[in-house]
Amino acid sequence: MDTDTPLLDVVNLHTHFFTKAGTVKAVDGIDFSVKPGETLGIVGESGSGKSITAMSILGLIPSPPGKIVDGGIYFKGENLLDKKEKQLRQIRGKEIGMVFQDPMTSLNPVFTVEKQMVETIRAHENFSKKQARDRSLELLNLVGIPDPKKRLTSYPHEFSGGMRQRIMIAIALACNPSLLIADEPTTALDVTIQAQILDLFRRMQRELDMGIIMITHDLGVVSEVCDRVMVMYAGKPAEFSETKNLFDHGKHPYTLGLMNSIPKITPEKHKLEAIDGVPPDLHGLPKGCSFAPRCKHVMESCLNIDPELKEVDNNHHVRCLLYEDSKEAVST
Amino acid sequence: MSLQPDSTPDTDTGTFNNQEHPKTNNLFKESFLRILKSKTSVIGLCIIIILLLTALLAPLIATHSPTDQSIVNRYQPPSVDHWLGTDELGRDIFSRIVFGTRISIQIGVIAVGISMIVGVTLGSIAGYFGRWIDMIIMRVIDIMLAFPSVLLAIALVTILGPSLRNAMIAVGIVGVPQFARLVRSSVLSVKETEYIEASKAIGARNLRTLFGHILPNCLAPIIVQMTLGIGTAILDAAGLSFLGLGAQPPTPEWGAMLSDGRAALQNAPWVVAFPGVAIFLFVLGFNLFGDGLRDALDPKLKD
Amino acid sequence: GCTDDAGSGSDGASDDANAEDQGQADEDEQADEGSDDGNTLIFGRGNDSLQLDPAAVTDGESIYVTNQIYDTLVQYEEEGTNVKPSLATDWEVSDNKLTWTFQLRDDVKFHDGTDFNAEAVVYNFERWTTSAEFTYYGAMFRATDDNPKGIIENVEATDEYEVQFTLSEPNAPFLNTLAMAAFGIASPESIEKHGEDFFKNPVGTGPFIFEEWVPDDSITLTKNEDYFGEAAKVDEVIFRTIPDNGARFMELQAGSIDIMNGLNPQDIQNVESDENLQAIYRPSMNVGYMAFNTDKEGPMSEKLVRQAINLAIDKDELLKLYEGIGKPATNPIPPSMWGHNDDIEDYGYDPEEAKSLLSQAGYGDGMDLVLHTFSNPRDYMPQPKVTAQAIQEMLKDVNINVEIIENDWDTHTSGEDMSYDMKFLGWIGDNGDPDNFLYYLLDKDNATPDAGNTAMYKSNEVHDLLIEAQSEPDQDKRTELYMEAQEIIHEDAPWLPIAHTTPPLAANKNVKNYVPHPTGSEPFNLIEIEK
Amino acid sequence: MLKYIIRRLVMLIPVLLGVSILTFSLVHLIPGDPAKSMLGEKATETQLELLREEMGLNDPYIVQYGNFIGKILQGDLGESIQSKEDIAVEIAQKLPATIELTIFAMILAMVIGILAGVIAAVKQYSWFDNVSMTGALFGVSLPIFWLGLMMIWVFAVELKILPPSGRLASTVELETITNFYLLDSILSGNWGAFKDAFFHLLMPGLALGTIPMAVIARMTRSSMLEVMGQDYIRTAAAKGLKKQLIIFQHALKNAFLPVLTIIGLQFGFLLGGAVLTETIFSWPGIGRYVYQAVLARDYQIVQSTILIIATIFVLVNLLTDILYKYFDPRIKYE
Amino acid sequence: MTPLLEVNHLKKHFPLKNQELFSREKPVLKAVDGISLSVNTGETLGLVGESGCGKSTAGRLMLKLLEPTEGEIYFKGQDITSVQGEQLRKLRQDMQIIFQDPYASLNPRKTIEKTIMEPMKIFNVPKSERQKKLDHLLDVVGLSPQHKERYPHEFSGGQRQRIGIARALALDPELVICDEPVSALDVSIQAQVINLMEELQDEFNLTYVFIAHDLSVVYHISDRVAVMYLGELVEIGDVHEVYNNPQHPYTQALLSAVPEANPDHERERILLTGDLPSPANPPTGCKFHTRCPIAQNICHAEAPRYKRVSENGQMAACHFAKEVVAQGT
Ligand SMILES: Nc1ncnc2c1ncn2[C@@H]1O[C@H](COP(=O)(O)OP(=O)(O)OP(=O)(O)O)[C@@H](O)[C@H]1O
Ligand SMILES: Nc1ncnc2c1ncn2[C@@H]1O[C@H](COP(=O)(O)OP(=O)(O)OP(=O)(O)O)[C@@H](O)[C@H]1O
Ligand SMILES: [Mg+2]
Ligand SMILES: [Mg+2]
Repeated sequence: MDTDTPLLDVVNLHTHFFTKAGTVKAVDGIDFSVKPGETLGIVGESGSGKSITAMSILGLIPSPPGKIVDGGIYFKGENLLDKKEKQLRQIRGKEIGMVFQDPMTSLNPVFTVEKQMVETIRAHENFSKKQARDRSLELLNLVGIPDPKKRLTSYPHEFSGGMRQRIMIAIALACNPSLLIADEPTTALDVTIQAQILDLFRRMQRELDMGIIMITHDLGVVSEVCDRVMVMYAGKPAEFSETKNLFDHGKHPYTLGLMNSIPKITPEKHKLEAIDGVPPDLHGLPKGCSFAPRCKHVMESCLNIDPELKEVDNNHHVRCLLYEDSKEAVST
Repeated sequence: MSLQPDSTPDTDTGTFNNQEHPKTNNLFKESFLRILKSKTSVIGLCIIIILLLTALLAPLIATHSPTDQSIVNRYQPPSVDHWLGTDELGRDIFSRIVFGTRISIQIGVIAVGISMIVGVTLGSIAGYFGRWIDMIIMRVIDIMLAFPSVLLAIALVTILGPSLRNAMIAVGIVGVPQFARLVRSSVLSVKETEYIEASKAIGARNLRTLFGHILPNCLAPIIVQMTLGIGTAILDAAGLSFLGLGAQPPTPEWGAMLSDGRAALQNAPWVVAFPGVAIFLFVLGFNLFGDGLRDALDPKLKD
Repeated sequence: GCTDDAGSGSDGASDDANAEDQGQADEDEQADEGSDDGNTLIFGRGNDSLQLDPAAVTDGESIYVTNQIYDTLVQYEEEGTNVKPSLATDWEVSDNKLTWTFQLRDDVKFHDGTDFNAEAVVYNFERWTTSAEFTYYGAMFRATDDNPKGIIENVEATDEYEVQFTLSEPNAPFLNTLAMAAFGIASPESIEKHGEDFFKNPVGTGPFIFEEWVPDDSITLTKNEDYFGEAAKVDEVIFRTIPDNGARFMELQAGSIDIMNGLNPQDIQNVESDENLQAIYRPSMNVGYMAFNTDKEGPMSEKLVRQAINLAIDKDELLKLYEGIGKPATNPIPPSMWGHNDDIEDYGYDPEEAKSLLSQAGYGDGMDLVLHTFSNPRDYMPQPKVTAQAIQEMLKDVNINVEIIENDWDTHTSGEDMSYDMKFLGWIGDNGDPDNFLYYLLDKDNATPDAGNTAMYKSNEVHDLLIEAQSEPDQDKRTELYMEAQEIIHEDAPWLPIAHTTPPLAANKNVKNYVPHPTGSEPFNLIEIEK
Repeated sequence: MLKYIIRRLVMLIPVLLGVSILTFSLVHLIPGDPAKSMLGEKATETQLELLREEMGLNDPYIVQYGNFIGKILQGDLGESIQSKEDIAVEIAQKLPATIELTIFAMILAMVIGILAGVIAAVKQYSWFDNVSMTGALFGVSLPIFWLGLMMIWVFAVELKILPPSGRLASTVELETITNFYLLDSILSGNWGAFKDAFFHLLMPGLALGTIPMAVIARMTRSSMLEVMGQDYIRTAAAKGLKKQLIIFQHALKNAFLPVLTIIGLQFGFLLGGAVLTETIFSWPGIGRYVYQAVLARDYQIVQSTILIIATIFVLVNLLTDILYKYFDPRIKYE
Repeated sequence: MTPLLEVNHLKKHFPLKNQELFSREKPVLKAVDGISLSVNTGETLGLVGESGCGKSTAGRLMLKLLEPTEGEIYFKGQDITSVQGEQLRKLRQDMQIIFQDPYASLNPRKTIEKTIMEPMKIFNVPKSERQKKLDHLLDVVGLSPQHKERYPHEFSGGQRQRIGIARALALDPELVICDEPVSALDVSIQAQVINLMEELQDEFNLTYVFIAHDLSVVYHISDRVAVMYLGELVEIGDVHEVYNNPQHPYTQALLSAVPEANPDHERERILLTGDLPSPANPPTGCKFHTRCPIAQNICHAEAPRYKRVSENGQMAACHFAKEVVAQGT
């Protein structure tokens, strides 16, 4: 699978916000690639830059104050950053579909589902209204909306959260995109509904051979659907690995902290190991490693040197001074 | 390993990230600082301060007495002696406008004061206690709102007799529904918040909850409405004076000045123009400031 | 049978009239299309008419219009208040001055085609005694609830074209009163036909025929081709209501109206300097004054104080505010009217003397007084608010502090609030008789809050003189009586007489022969528009 | 929906009843005597008393109120005390004048206000945003009577390009059908009259429309800004829709809701503001009519007219509520 | 031993606005529809269920912040169902609540000191004592005394939650209802607060009713757990028993839906079809039958009764749960 050319290749992406209070380096140097048929997970705390990464790919960063200051986003080999708005528009919704976090607010409340689907299809395909409608029905069937004919003319508020998320997915899939970006698609949903949606994602991936970027803060979700994972912290990648490897041999203190701080349903209960401190404020990041103030293994040098992302193992990258020299894992 | 960050006293709480304004822990103080950041509201504030100073120092600023007449010198165009010209009785318009500032401030404050006191009382009672009290109060407010406000004010002044005081009362009464509705809706929304539930949970009584928790949190919109309301009150009162139902001569009330000068619009437009400009500036000042205040106090805009 | 006949006759007549109207309207349209040939006279004024039934209203704006539609038995001369024949060609009065006999024209038809005759006159006078609505009748002929006919005991058609009035007492102004536009003779047919709605369907004998009334906007009249007098020179008259004086003047400047009344004094100079416009002044038969509330306890009941205030006002200075349209008043009666006492000298401006009078009266330390004024200008007081302020300022010099209260006209005249010390008012003569001024404004009979004696001035001497003058047929004798009354009034100073004005009007230069009458209304039949 | 409308209409009854009581009390508290103002200063006391009796002014208030309401319920607005004219007839003439002016002002305010608001929001912080929003702030700070006078001075006195007052020049003939002059001139194909009526509308319309225009512009802008930050706008962009489509369909339709409420309320403001505007521009409408009636103590006119204005106002607000449904399917009428 | 808190057949029906102009029946929303449970001193009862199933409403009913429509509440053996006014206020000393939203639960206009002191002021704790207590509370929740003068907006979510906890503890309550106290927090912060709450429970001998929708969190902190569905309790019991051996199909589905942070662990998932029905219009019979994978006709027709399904008192309301006869009563 390594031989496949990547569908999307993000190189050294820097997206900054220039606000009155100072520059917010929301995304500050990340690299990753997604191959067709692969699911890449991006996890991290709130504000770590996950959504901004996704928005950068689609060229939807509000500007001003936001700006992609450096890097490249190569989609099927072409740099999206060089494209004009009009060309981007042809990629958005057609080549790259996007599903957002909150299904309650992501659909326009004043238009019917039909209108919102048809307009997407017609924006990209040379379809008649009738054809677009048929396609919409097909899609609603695909994402498992019962009685799609009747539901097509309903307004978003007439659907439950899970249904709305299915509709969002249907819209994202409308033009058979080769890449689907899902920004916390299940966070706002109940577990039983979340399970349904995750199941849908797995099915889609199997059936449609897309690349998927799954953004989440839930390691459980990552473990269930992702092939590879990038852990982000304060706008930078902390660790990048194949999913199984990450859970078994996670290395970055933040990754480890994250894993240890979530309660698990295991026969014996043990005390949670919390990560101290608060998530960083991107306005005034400390010099050196941004995780240093909360890190259990902080060293003198951590406060001064911002480490690079290093490959510590096959396809396993970590950005931590602890691993600068050796490839030894730190015992947890 | 030197664990520098650990040496801070509150390890458990994490580093406290508040370098931005370390000393400003009061919401109002902070809002004030935020106001100063907005150009328009600073302009508004400047206008208001200038107006207040003008009112305070009117005798020093005015070049003439505001009531001294000189019938031969009526309708003089602006000149070195009379900066803004003279009116139908040869009084100095500049000086009258300067002294008129006092009247306008008085109108604004008193009229809005009336609207606010009555409106806040009605609105908070309706919002907090709900049910039939709310029903009755809001129906009365609806009835008042169904009345065109200008007509209501005119009717009130005609009943009370035309005078500045009565015009202020009328304008104040006309402004009540706005306050009542505003306060009611903020009380309703604050009432639903968890900290109000918390205050119930810790055993606070109704009055404590209303005055200690709910009303202080409705203050922002009330203050904004007051600022903007002063502008509206001035406009309404000037309108009444324009119709001859407000300030009585020789009070240099701007609306009345404008109305008196109207007969000479063709020959002496300055008599009409300048009081109008004064009203406009006054209202503009409060609108600019009120706008800035609204933005500054709006929790949504807080980062 | 009789009514049927009359009914059908009337119908036929009105059909004719309609046909005529139609024809005329066509002509108008053609004229309009051809060019603005000026055969339509547009008169701009501040208020609309209330009702087009002159006997039912007292507002000048109603009467101004009805004056064009109706004729009276006798009419005023073009200038002044002497009477000349109109519907009546001749009249004589019995020696005891109680019986008046009028010979009527026999060639007059009402606009509805019915004949004008003695019966019609009787009908009108009887109608006016039936309801309190007909204010002027009551006011001029002293009708009361108990005696709805007032001093006119009987009106009788003594012949087809002869009518006889029997009075209960001699009434010197009787003839002059009959010339008032309020006593225009209306068509009995139409009164019956329209009933309640007659006030908006006026039918008279005058030089113009009523055509259309759009309330608050315009009233349109067309020329009466069959007018018995001099036929109108214009085909159509439109009265347009433009409330604001300034706006009306602008309309005149723009040429969309031909004549306007209620010119702001400030605008006179604009008229004078505009080569397309002319200023026209209405001869004065009015007085504007400030009444002292002599009934009120306190300073105003003191003659000395009232005199002092008279002395404290610099009338010449004050009248500068009138922009040349006011003459200082010394007497209640305008100088142009007979009976005016020219010998009385005004108090003059003497603040020092005023102060000493005030000290004498015990008010040397000053006092607070309330002055009631009104908002909208009236002919006799074009700038009430400004005048009040000027007086306020002048009285300040003699230590009198005046609070001005400005009310709308109805509140001002309602008589409910008697708290004033001083009150602005004025009077426009109705019939050119001094009685119409002195008795209504200063007799003790009228010293009630609701009536004309705002000063609440109660002088028995004056009362006796005025009553005597009312029944005195000889004008010279009457003059003497009035002279004496004026002297007493001057001495008692119940008023500060302010001014007699010549209200300014403005017109386009091409308007000719427009001669305003001192009573406030004049027929339009002589007006011409030059091409 | 129909049920909702009926329910709302039923709910109007107590409000309008309240309005009628309030109006009645206010009017009868006003000092002054309609009999006197009717008969004039020359009337005698007996005449006054007779008339008062005849007009029922000597009845107890409750009886007078009962008569008033009783007649209104029969659709009889009574007749003017002063002019004796049937008030319904007069209102039928004056109301169209006011409505025409109000609607003209409202259309002016809406078109300019919404457009300016949308552009200002889309180009936030641009020069257009700054200029139009400063303009809007100026707009809400202007005394309309002053603005009216200044416009008259500039356009009618100095430049002489617009008529200073009235609805139609006296020289222009127009057959009145509906009393909406613009409409009438279209119906009768009288283009000269249309032009003249339109020019007459311009100044008062602008004077009256300025404040609502400013309010609408500001409201539209802030509402648009809020909507533009919503998730569904981001969704629309992510779907690859054109920018105009996003702004004018997706955003504006949502942003229009709060604006709609404002428009309803502003309509009431316009009806009230008409008093001043109509006075200044000699507009023969209902505002001036009722104001003069107050001054003339014409109780009947004041009562009936205010009741009508209030009814129109509440109906307009009901209408905006119903329009809400059209624009926001989420609103359920409960 | 009497339980600290016991509720029987507790119901809360919210009236809905009337749709019809004139209709006889008032529509209601059955937020809580007859739950019975008890909480023992010192234990933590977890309350889980999907969004909108009535967890918060149930919590507020227990505190009498809402008036129950039906049912009884016993606190320390005393019937408090109809306690009102002053008496109710007195009760507040013993029962407190911690809210979900750390941003909305603190009055933005009050300093931390005032917020925490207010309950003490209301219950007339002497001034000197108040100050001492305040310092102690700040200390135990991990805030420094410098923070006293600050306003809520100057704190992070986790810190605010600590303030809310300090306020709840100010009167030394015995029972604390925790309404999703950690759901709004970031994962890394959640653990801090959970640990803190566990410590405080030991220190103050608190009894918690811990409401959450996150099953792992509930599992972690609770001794016993109650599962709610559409305003009803479907299963209750010892947390290990319920999690390891769920008897109600809903509990089973719920547990199987939790994504596990363990890629090695392959599980058989029970996917529920459809959504949670509206509490305004709940299904007949067993409310879960519309989504239940094993539903039969009886489920449609008849509401199941509670069955004892284990020796330790695990109860479930399902027609098909195996009933265990209690031994040795
Ligand atoms: N318009 C903006 N202006 C300034 N800063 C912004 C803006 N949008 C986002 N940011 C900042 O960028 C950072 C990254 O935001 P992002 O939305 O990518 O976080 P996230 O990882 O998606 O968090 P969450 O889990 O809460 O969705 C945040 O610190 C945020 O404050
Ligand atoms: N005051 C109220 N009036 C009407 N309905 C209410 C009220 N409070 C709650 N509800 C309704 O009662 C039901 C249960 O609400 P509740 O808040 O108890 O649920 P929950 O289980 O706490 O949900 P969540 O997990 O979203 O907090 C919901 O459908 C809710 O809409
Ligand atoms: Mg995000
Ligand atoms: Mg809840």
